[in-house]
This record gives sequence, C-alpha cells and structure tokens, in this order.
Amino acid sequence: MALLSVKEMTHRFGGLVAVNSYNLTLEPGQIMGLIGPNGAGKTTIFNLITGIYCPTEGKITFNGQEITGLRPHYIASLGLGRTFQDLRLWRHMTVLEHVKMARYSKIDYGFTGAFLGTPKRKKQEAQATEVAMSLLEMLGVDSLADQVVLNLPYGAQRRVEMARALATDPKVLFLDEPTVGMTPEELSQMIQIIRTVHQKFGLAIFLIEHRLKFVMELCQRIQTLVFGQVIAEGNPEEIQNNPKVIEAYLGEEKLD
Amino acid sequence: MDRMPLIISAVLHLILLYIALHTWSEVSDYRNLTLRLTLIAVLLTLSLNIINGYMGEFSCSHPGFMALGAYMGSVFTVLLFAKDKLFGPALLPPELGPYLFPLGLIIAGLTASVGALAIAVPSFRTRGDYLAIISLAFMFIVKSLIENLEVVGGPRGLSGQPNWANLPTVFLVTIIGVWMINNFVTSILGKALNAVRDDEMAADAMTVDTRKTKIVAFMFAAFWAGVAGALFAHVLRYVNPGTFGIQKLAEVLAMVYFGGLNSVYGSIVGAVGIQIMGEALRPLELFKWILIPTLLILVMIYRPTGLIAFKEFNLKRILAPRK
Amino acid sequence: ADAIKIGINAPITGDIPKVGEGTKYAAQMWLADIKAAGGIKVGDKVFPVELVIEDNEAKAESAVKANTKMITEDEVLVIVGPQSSKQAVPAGEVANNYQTPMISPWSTNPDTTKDRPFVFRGCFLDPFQGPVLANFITKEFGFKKAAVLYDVASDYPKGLAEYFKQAWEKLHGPGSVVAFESFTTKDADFSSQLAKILNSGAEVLFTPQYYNEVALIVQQAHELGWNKPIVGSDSWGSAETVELCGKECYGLFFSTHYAAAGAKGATKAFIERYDKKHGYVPDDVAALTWDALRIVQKAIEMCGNITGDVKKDRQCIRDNMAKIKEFEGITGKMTFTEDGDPIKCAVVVKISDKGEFEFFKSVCP
Amino acid sequence: MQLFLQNLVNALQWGSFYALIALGYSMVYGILMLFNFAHGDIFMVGAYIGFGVATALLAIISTSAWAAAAPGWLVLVLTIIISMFLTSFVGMIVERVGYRPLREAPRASAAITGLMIGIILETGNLALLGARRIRFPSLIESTTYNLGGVYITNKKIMIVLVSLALMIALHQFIKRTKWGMAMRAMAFDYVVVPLMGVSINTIAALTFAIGSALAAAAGILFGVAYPVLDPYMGIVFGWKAFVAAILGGRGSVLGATLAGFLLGFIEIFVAMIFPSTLRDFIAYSIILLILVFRPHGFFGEPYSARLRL
Amino acid sequence: MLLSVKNLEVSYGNIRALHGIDFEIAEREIITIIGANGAGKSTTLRAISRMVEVGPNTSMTCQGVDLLKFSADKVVSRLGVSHVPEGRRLFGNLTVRENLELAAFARKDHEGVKKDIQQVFEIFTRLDERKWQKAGTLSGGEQQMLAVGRAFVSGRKLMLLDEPSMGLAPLLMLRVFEALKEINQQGTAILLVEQNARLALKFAQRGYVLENGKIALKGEAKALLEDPEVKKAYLGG
Ligand SMILES: Nc1ncnc2c1ncn2[C@@H]1O[C@H](COP(=O)(O)OP(=O)(O)OP(=O)(O)O)[C@@H](O)[C@H]1O
Ligand SMILES: Nc1ncnc2c1ncn2[C@@H]1O[C@H](COP(=O)(O)OP(=O)(O)OP(=O)(O)O)[C@@H](O)[C@H]1O
Ligand SMILES: CC(C)C[C@H](N)C(=O)O
Ligand SMILES: [Mg+2]
Ligand SMILES: [Mg+2]
Repeated sequence: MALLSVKEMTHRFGGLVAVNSYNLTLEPGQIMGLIGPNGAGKTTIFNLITGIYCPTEGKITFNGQEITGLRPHYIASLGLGRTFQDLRLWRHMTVLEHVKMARYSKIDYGFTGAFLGTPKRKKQEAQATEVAMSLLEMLGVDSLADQVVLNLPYGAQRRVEMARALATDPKVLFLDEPTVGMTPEELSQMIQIIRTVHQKFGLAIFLIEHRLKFVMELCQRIQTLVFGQVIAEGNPEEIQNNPKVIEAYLGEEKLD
Repeated sequence: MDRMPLIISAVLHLILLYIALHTWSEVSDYRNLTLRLTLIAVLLTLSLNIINGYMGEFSCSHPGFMALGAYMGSVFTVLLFAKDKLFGPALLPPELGPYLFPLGLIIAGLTASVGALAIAVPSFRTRGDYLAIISLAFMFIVKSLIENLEVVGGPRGLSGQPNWANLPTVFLVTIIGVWMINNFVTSILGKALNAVRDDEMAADAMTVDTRKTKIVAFMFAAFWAGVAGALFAHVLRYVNPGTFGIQKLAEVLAMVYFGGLNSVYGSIVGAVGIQIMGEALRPLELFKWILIPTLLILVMIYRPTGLIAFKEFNLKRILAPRK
Repeated sequence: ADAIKIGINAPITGDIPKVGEGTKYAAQMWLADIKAAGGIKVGDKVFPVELVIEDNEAKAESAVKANTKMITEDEVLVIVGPQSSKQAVPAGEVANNYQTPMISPWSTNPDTTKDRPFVFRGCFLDPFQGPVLANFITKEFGFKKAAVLYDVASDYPKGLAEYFKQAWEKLHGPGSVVAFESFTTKDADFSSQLAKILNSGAEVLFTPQYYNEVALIVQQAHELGWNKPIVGSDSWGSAETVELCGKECYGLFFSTHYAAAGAKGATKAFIERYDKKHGYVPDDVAALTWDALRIVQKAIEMCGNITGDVKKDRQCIRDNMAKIKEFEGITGKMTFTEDGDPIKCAVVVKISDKGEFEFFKSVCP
Repeated sequence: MQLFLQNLVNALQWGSFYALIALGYSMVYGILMLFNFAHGDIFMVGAYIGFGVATALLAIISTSAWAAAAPGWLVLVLTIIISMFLTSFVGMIVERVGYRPLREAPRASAAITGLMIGIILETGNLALLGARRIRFPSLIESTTYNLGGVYITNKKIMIVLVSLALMIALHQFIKRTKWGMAMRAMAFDYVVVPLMGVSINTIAALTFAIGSALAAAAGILFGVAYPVLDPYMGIVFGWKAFVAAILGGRGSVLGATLAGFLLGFIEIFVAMIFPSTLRDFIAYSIILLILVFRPHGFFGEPYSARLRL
Repeated sequence: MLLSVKNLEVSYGNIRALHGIDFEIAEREIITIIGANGAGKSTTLRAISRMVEVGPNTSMTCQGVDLLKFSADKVVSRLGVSHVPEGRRLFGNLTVRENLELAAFARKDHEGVKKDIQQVFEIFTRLDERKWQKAGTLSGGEQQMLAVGRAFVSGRKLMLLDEPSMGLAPLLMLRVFEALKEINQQGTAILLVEQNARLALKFAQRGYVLENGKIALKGEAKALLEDPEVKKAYLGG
C-alpha cells in the first residue's frame, strides 16, 4: 500500500481553481518531483497535503489513515515534514532553538514540567538538544547553533530549515524549491545532502523545483503541473521529451 | 556548578535580597507601599510580556485580567474573612484567613484565566491589529461589567480587604511568579510562543500545536495578571473599576516596552524603572508627565525593542562567581 | 520649634485639575496668612507651618499612595483632602489606619468618614443633599414626575442620583422617577438618554454632574426640545458652570455649600481676596478647603501643646477636632457628629440672568 | 417611531465624529501601518486651535467695521479651513519627532511613542493653558426644527454634511490623485516606494498632515456641537477611533467611515433600547462578536499585518 | 562613463557586506555582477539606488555628478537610474496600470509618460491584456515583466536588475530576457545581478565576479564564461 495517496483533490481560492483533480501515490523511500510554471499550483498542493489549507474536494491518506482536514501540526507530527519556498524561519530564534522546536510533538513533560522545571523536563530537553545537535552536525551547521538565524548567510539558513524539517522525524519530506537562489556549487552540495538524508532516514521525498538539472538527477518520478492540472507524469526521461511539457514549461532552448 | 548548590545559592541570594529590601522599606510605610506596588508591577509587566513580547500580539486586555483577579480575590477575602458593609459578617474565622490567602490568590488568577479564553479563542482566527481591538473591547467589557455589578459595589468600588498583602507575601508571590514565568518561557512549550510569533505557519508545520500554545499563553499570562490584581487590591485595600481602564493600560504597556520585549530582565527593569521614576519625580508635579514620556520616546528611538530586549534570564550566569 | 507639617492631597493633574487648582490656591492663601502671623500659636509657642502638597492625579490609588507618603515619609500631622469621594474614600482608610487626622473638604459620600474616627469632612452628605433637592423641587414647582441623568462610572453622581431617587419616590410613590438614565465618564453626547427622558413625561430633570458635563447636558436637552427645569447639585458650584454653559443655564437651580453672589462678611472677604489674586470667583471647593484648613488650625491651637511626638500630636489634633463646636466657617456653621461629619445647611442657588449664583434659599437639617 | 427617528438623527451626528476621527486614524494606520495613539490628542489640539482661530476671527470682526457683516457660517468655514491648515503642521511635527525615527522599528514601539506623545500634548496643554476648561464660541446661531416631534438643529445638519463632504473628498483624493496612489502603494510595501522616485518622507508627512487636518475639522465640529473643551477630551475619541479604524479594515476609507458610523449607532441605540448603564458592556460585546465572526474587519485583507519585531 | 563606483563599502550593523569595490558602466552597456549567495550583489545595487548607507570613503558618480548627493527617490527621478528589486516587490493592491503610473510619479512630461507606458505594453503584450488587474494577482512571470516595465517608466538611463530570473520557469525566463535586450537597444544601460551566471554572462558584455564583498574577477563576459575558475564555481563544472 502506498505511504501517501491523494485522490481527486481539488482546491479553489474563491473562483480560481488552483488545483484540479489531483492524484498522487507516493511509495516509501520514493523521490518524486513536481515541476510546472509559476502559479501552476505546486505550493498549493504542498499546503493542502500538509494541512495548511483544507481541500475543497478530495481525500488524502497517509499510512492508511485519512488526514484530510486535520490540523497541520497533527499531520506534521504523523510524519509529514516540510520546508518552505520562502524560508520561513523564526527571526529571533537561534539555530538550535529552531531544531529543538521541531521536537515539540515528542515532548511530554507537560505544564508541570514547563512551569516548575521537573527532572523529566531536564531529561527531555537534553534529549532534544542532543537530537538537534546531531542533525545540525549532519548538515554541517553545528558551529552556528547559538546564532540567531537572522544573521546567517542564505545557504546556512536553507540548511537550518532542512535540519528543522528532519527534526520532526518525518516519513515523507516535502521540499519546496530547496535550491532557489543557490550557486551551482551549493546546488550540488544540496543534492548531496538530500541523498544522504534519503538514505539515512529511508525517507520518501516530494520536491518542487525549477532547476531541471536537480530534478532530473534526483527524482525517480516527476509530475508536471500546469494550471492546477497534472499534464504529464513519468520518469525524468519521459518528462524531458514529452512535447506537452516542452510546450508549456520547458521551452525550446534548454538552459542550465 | 551542580544542581543542589545552585538552588541553595539562589535561595540565599533571595534571602539577602529580601533582607536588603526589607531594611530599606523599614524607613517608612510609604517606601514599603511603593516597594510592594513595584513588585506587583513587575509581576504584571512580566505577564504582559508573555503575550506582547514572547507571543508578539498587541494585547490591550491586561487591565481587564487584573480587574477580574482584583475583584475575585477581594470577594474571596472580604466575603469569607471580613466584616463588611456589602457582604455582612465574615463567614469563616478571620484567623484562618492568612493561611487561605494563597488560595484566594489562586482563585483570582484562575478567574482571570477563564476570562482570557474570551481572547484566546478569537486569536485562533485573527491576529495582530484585529486581536488588539478584541482585547481592548474585552477590557472595556470587564470594566463595564463590574460597574454594573452592584454586589461588588459597582463604580463605588470595594473596600475592606484584610491587610494580608504585606511585604513578605508580595515578595514571595512575585518571586514565585517570576520563577514560573521564566521556567515557562525557557521550555519548549514556551519557546513555541516565539515560533508562533515569528511564523505561525512554520510553527504549525513543525508540529507545534499553535492553538494550545495561544490558549496557554493567554491563560498563563492572565493568571499572573489576576494574581497581581488580587495583590494590588489587598495592598491598596480598595479597588474600583475605574482603576482598570485605559490609564492602567498605558502604564503597563509603557513598562513592557520600556524594559524590553521578550525578556524577563527587561520587564523587571521596565516595571522598577517606571515605578521609581513616577515616585521620584513627584516634586515636578505636572512636568513629570512631560519628562517621563519624553524619556520613553527617547528609549523607543534609540532602542526600539526596549532597554533589555531578547535577553534570557539565566540564573546560573547571574549566580556564577565572576572571574 | 519644628515646623508643623500639614498635608494637602489634591488632584493637580488628571480629570479635574480645576479642583486641584482651587485647593492649592486656597491653601496658599491660608499659608500666607499664617506666615504673616509668624506661624500658628499653640500654647505659648509659635510654630511655623509647612504645607506638603501631593498630587493624586484624580486617581484612587495615587491618593492612597500620596496619603501614605505624607503620613509615613513626610510625617505630616494632619491631611486636608482628597476632594472627591472617589479618592477620599480609599485615602480615608489609610489615614484612619495610621491614626492621622484627615479632613476632606468636599467629599459628600457617607463612606468617607463612616467608622473612621480619624476622618472628618467639611461639607454635608449626599443622603442629606438628595432629600433636600427632592423636597425643594416638590415644594417649589409642585412636580410629581422626575427624571435623573447621571454618570454611572463615577461614584459621586451615582450615589447622589440614588439618594435623590429614594427621596423622590418616598415623596411621590414608586415609579415617580420616570427615567433614570446614565452615561459613562467622558461621554459628550447624551442625546439618546435625553430623548428617552423627553419621552418619559418627566417634569423636571435632575443631573448631579460636574460642571463641564452640565453645560453639554443642558444645551443638548434644550436642542431636543426640553423646556422644563433642570436641577443640579453641589458639583455645579463652580464659576466655570456658567462660563461653559452660558445663557442656557440661566434660571436653573442647584444645591451647594455656599452662594458666592451676595455673600457677606468673612465669606465676602474671602471671595474678594481670591478673586483679586487669581482673577475668578472661587469655587465651593476652594471655600471648603479654606474652612477645612481653618478647622485644622483651630484644632492645633486647641491642643495647647505640640510635643514633637508625631503620634501623640496627631491624636491630640483629632481629639480636638472632634470637639470643635459651632465653628464659624465661610460656608456655614459646623459641629462634627460622631462620624466626623458636620451638620451644615445646604444652600439652594439660582443662576441669575447675569450668570451669578444667587442665594435662593437655605435648607438646614 | 418618533423616538427611533430622533435617535437616528442623533446617531448620525455622533457617528460623524467617530467616522471623521477614525478616518484620520485609518490614514496613518493604513498607509504607515502605525497605531497613531496620539491621534485623539491631535483631535484635541485641533479643537483648541480652532478655538484660538475662532476667537481671533471674532476679535477681528468686532474691531473692524467692514468685517462685522460677516455671517457666522463664514467665520465657521474660515475657522475650519485655517485650523485644518495649522493642525496639519502639528501632525507633521509629530511625525517628524515621534514616528520618522522609528520607521524601521517594531510597530508596537511606534505605538508606545504615540501614546507618550499623546500624554505630552495633554500635559503640555494643561501646563500652557491652565486647569480651566474652555467654551468653544458659538459661531452659528442654533435653530431647532421640529419635524413631527423629531428635533433637528441646523448644527446637526451642518455637521453631518461637512463630515460627509470631507469623507468624499478624501476618498476621491486617495482614488484619483497620484498622491493618493502613492499612499496606497506605500500601504502595500513602503520599502520600495523610493525606487519609484517617490519620497517616503514626503508621503508620510502628507499622510499625517491630512489625518491631522481631518482631526482638526472633527475637533471644530465637535466644539460646535459640544462646546466644552478640555485637555483630556481626545483620549476616549482616540481609542474609539482606533477601534473604528481597525474594524473598518486596514487602510479602507469606506471601512473606517462605516465602522465610525456603526460605532455611533451602536452607542446611541444600545442606550435607547437597554438600560443605559449597560451601554459600554453591550456595545463592546457587539464589537467583539463582529470581530470573532469577521476576523478581518469589514474590508480588511484576509491577512493581518503582524507586529514586526 | 555613465556610472563609476569607487571603493564601495557597505555595512549592516557591524557586519561589513562590501569591502570597497570598484566598477563602472558605460552608456548603453550591459554589465553583470555574479556571485554566490550573500556575496553582496543586491547590496551593491541597493547602494547605487541609495537604499543603504555607504561607507565614508566611497565615491560614486553618475553622468558626471556626485550620486551620493541624491536621496533614493532623487536617484530615480533626477538621474534616471531605476532599480528592479529582488523579489519584484510590486504594489499588489494597485492595478497594473497604476503600478506603471506610480513609477512616473516624479516625471513632469505627461506626453512622454504616456508614450513610455504605451511602449511597455508593446514590449509586454501580456500586460496590455491585464491593464486593470491588480498586480498581486498576476503570475510570477507577469509580475517580473511588470517590475521591469515599472523601471522602464521610472528611469531610462540605467536599469539595475536584481535576479530577474529568480523563481521563473525556464520559458518565462527567456521571454523576460528578450524584452531586456530590446530595452537595452533603445538606449538603456543595464546592470544585471544574477544567480544564474551562465545566463547572465551570455546576456552581458562585461562581467564582474563578486566574492565575499570583494571583486574577485572581472572581464569580458565571453572570457569569463570560459574562465576555469568561474566555470567551476558558478557554472556548475
Ligand atoms: N491564499 C491564496 N489565496 C488566493 N489565491 C492563491 C493563494 N495562494 C495561492 N494562490 C493562487 O493559486 C495559484 C497557485 O499558486 P502556487 O503558489 O501554488 O503556485 P506555484 O506553482 O507554487 O508557483 P511558483 O513556482 O511561482 O511558486 C496562483 O495563481 C496563486 O496566485
Ligand atoms: N538587511 C540586512 N541586515 C543585515 N545583513 C544583511 C542585510 N541584507 C544583507 N545582509 C548581509 O549582507 C551580505 C550581502 O548580502 P546581499 O543581499 O547583498 O547578497 P546577494 O549577493 O544579493 O545574495 P543573494 O544571492 O542571496 O541575493 C550577506 O552576508 C547578508 O547576510
Ligand atoms: C462633585 C463634587 C461636589 C465632589 C463630590 N461632593 C464628591 O463627593 O465626590
Ligand atoms: Mg510555489
Ligand atoms: Mg541578492
């Protein structure tokens, strides 16, 4: 059975049909790509699956459980981790606090712990710190742990966001344009990072990208979305040569 | 340093602090009164900082919470332990009173917490400016409600509170309050407030239960505001609804933003600073109200988030021997 | 000898600065007299006097703070003020607890002095004033239906409105107050309440409001077509009432502590002196403050000896204050009851066609 | 019915004040994203300036023969125009000292500054003019018309008309002129406004100037209707305008106007229907409920601007 | 020289973002500045349009006058230097047309403005169809076109472009660059900042490589494209 499946999902913003009869099956460990022109509805699909929006129609199942319309923090705690297209970091928090915060659902010392500072709290906070530090180390930003994110270079911020998403213990990781604004060098590092976490945690990954090189290299399957509708789905080879995709998205000349 | 000595050292320091304050306040009851009001202001400011600083909402409801606490606390003590025009003779022997006073404070706090739901629930759907208005409306509602409640004296106010909010009591309650608030804001549950403030959607996506976080923040802050209100009522031994209006709001807001957002230190500095200025500049009469605002404007211009913002209160660092 | 310190607790800033001003000016005039005499003569010694003036910002808690400060830090022997009941009630509690005599010149709420041996006042009480007005209206106009408009958020108007209602209904039966309407402090528009009052068939409107609101209420009532009498209480007794209200207020009645126009003797001397110095006829609050200070002076003199032991001196002043009989004040004769309230006559004043407060009649208990 | 109509008339007048003050508030709030807590006090200053101007004009009239013929309404119109002009400078000064230095700061800090400027204006007034309250000169003779038991005065009609005229003028200004366009742009994203060749400082000052001028107009109309001025008269209006401006939705002229009138209507009619002691309780409960069910005000965008920290 | 910049230094608080860089642009020239994230590219543009304060030793002259004498709005209105900021930053609540009209705020030649706006619609026909639409509801590519169009109206001497390709689908990206070419041919010099170095170097005549706030390399764009260092670091091997 598929890890994540979406059936006939439709979403409207007022009159605008942002997503139309969208279907998805994602197997454990699979890396799936989502491409399409600006405004096609890619980010909206992420927001729908992760519960930020509630779909107008359709049904989403994760691990056999229907998650349509559940609250986002709960969906996230089930194992759907994500990053954002526009880097949504918490301006005033340190790197370490970011990653620890993502352990929120794993903490159960309750209000007694929060208000009075029980030994249980001490223990769990220490554990959270440990998990966080190991993730930061893995992404090579452990030396920045005590810095406030606002002052970090962009690349580091991206990594922090990734570490934060991983700290929720996801089974599926949603990456929304993870390489926006990166140099080719950074881009290849990012590919490396994604490969590592994919292997290490056995994650399924669903990612949105405009950098074709990146998509083609990483993804096993790719969906192409245009005006909220999937016009093609297949492996990288098929997509690259699909005339509909070329017409609507890639254009004649292939850059990058 | 390991754990036990830290606690002992903290307690010792507190005792020292208390002794210092006590000695200072021995000189006159006016100092004593000012000191108690200052401690209460610290508690109040800190509790407002939870919402306005840590959670980043512009809440105008604090006088309302305070009023709820002040009235509930007063009704508790006056009804049970004091002979009074409104409620008649005491229901319980007054000797018991001082021991049950903490219970009264807790009830006062809880009442305010329940009131806070009126703002916490709308805060799920709206934020920022609109929530500011909701909280402002709440404040006016509470004030108007009390004005219409003849049982507690209506606009004429309620007096006759027993004199139990003495310096040790106020000191102890404030210390407990500061300690608990500090515990809370350094825990993950408390840091979640910052996450909700800086980016709510991201917080949600990172498994943070944002609704719970907001409810807890409002209720917890209101609880301490209520406790502060109850103490305030027992220090002045008189309350009236007019006290909990826009003026009070301006006062606490000034303290929070003067001292510094998102900072336990800041609130202490803000409350103590403004309170002391207010008393020390009394001889200036009218011009006090030109000088203090000017000072605050300057602080805002040169330190827009307040004097000591975004600074964690770290007991270890304070108490550790300095090299 | 050490100076005798007297505290003044007055609303210098806040909602009613004019009251603070009147208090301050009267106190300064009194002090000037004392200074001219070299001080207060107690027994055979003459003590210089020092005034400690504290601002209570027209707020209850500030009044409490100010009292505590003056009592414990400045060690004043006696306090004059606060003026309005909102501050005087809680501040009286403090004075009484510290066994420091306090006299509020202007507070008419019974709670200020009730069960507080150390607290006195210089004016009559609302439970007296309410019936005075009810009787006056009944006798003078023969009306049976009255309307009341008052500020619900302020203790003085609210208290007096209720006393008036009680008294009126006692005279004319339940339901004879046909409209009992309220508003909130700082409101400026009363049209909705006034429209209700107009509709209720009331023959007279009683409004125990401060002078600034009087002007608005009267004007709006007239604009809405009200042409029946409007009656007020001691809070109207400020020169500003007419200044703000203008012609609209001519011919209206209110009860108060003294009538400035046509005053005689010491009262006249006081008014003229004040007017000369500050350019306007003193409000009743200034006159009452003057009286209160002179009562204090008298009590100190009666003490016979100021020992320098603050506690003892305070007790002595209180005891002597309670003993004062038939004190000839510029606002009338005063003798304190057990509670520390003077038995005083109220004056009903008519605002003349020249805008002066004309003595109309005097009602004594 | 008659009572209802009477109250309708009253509510219209009362709502005009709220709407007019809320508009000025909403200008600054919508465009600069500032809670201008000093706005109520600018309204107060405007009323006092109006008093000064009117007194001066009356003095001129009484001394010169040719001016004596000037009718009351002319004096009133002159007073309004001159005072609006003068008060706009007060607004610009407030912007210059209190808000411009804080443009990069969190919005809440600017709100605190506004609160403090308000206190300074109040105290300054008290220090300057002393404790007495001031009677606003009655510039036009009040005439009352009785329309079937409903009393309407010429002042009421004038106030409602002038307010509406000012509101329409403002609306046109914002919708039609390039200055208005720049203001709307600034409301959306002020950082890049200079890249269009538009000076932020100019627009900000202009915003404050217009907002303050409207407050001055409201102050004078207020003086005409409720001729008692005191230094604290702006506080309550300031906060209610704050409520109305935000209830109306960010930067929406129409919204602020509607919310202002709504507030006036609620207050008047609640007092008509219920015991008047419950007025605030009910009025604010209604507002709270409106916001619970319409969390973004009348015309607000579905996101609400966060407090920048 | 149209613009010449000497020893440009910029700091944010105590972080120094630019450590004294020099470059110049001739009339009608297209140059590009490439570099990694945080190298200081956007900062350079912001310094020219006076959106950030520059250090004390910096000098910038534009068309022979001292640029530092002008405030941000005057740089646009007097010197004709327009800036298309990172992330487009359109006024989403104004219509397409209003966005363009606002860009002409300081211009007095009403006829000229009309003509220029008309020309924008000719270059970007898509915008012509959407004249009355709120800018906030345009798709990403349309928004980028409008951002360029806005700069076209506000100043025609020099256009500073900050990552016009960011977040654009490949097809749209090409369309935007074609339009830029056309604008250049009408006489506007262009200073282009890009992540996508290959694209930028193909488009420009000369290029500068910025590394950590310093100029590491400069030269003819063609030469840079072939440079092994550049190839490795910025063109993906
Ligand atoms: N909250 C919203 N309200 C109204 N419309 C929206 C909302 N969010 C997105 N849209 C619209 O839905 C469409 C799809 O947007 P979406 O952000 O999903 O695009 P995308 O494929 O991620 O594009 P890009 O590649 O530019 O990020 C767009 O037309 C957008 O304007
Ligand atoms: N407002 C700011 N406050 C503090 N530091 C800043 C600010 N803006 C930029 N910086 C810092 O200045 C340096 C240069 O930033 P700049 O935005 O110019 O880089 P860039 O080359 O344009 O990068 P990108 O490709 O990400 O746009 C970076 O280290 C950045 O963190
Ligand atoms: C209004 C004034 C006459 C004061 C009033 N007597 C009071 O007790 O507050
Ligand atoms: Mg997207
Ligand atoms: Mg950049």
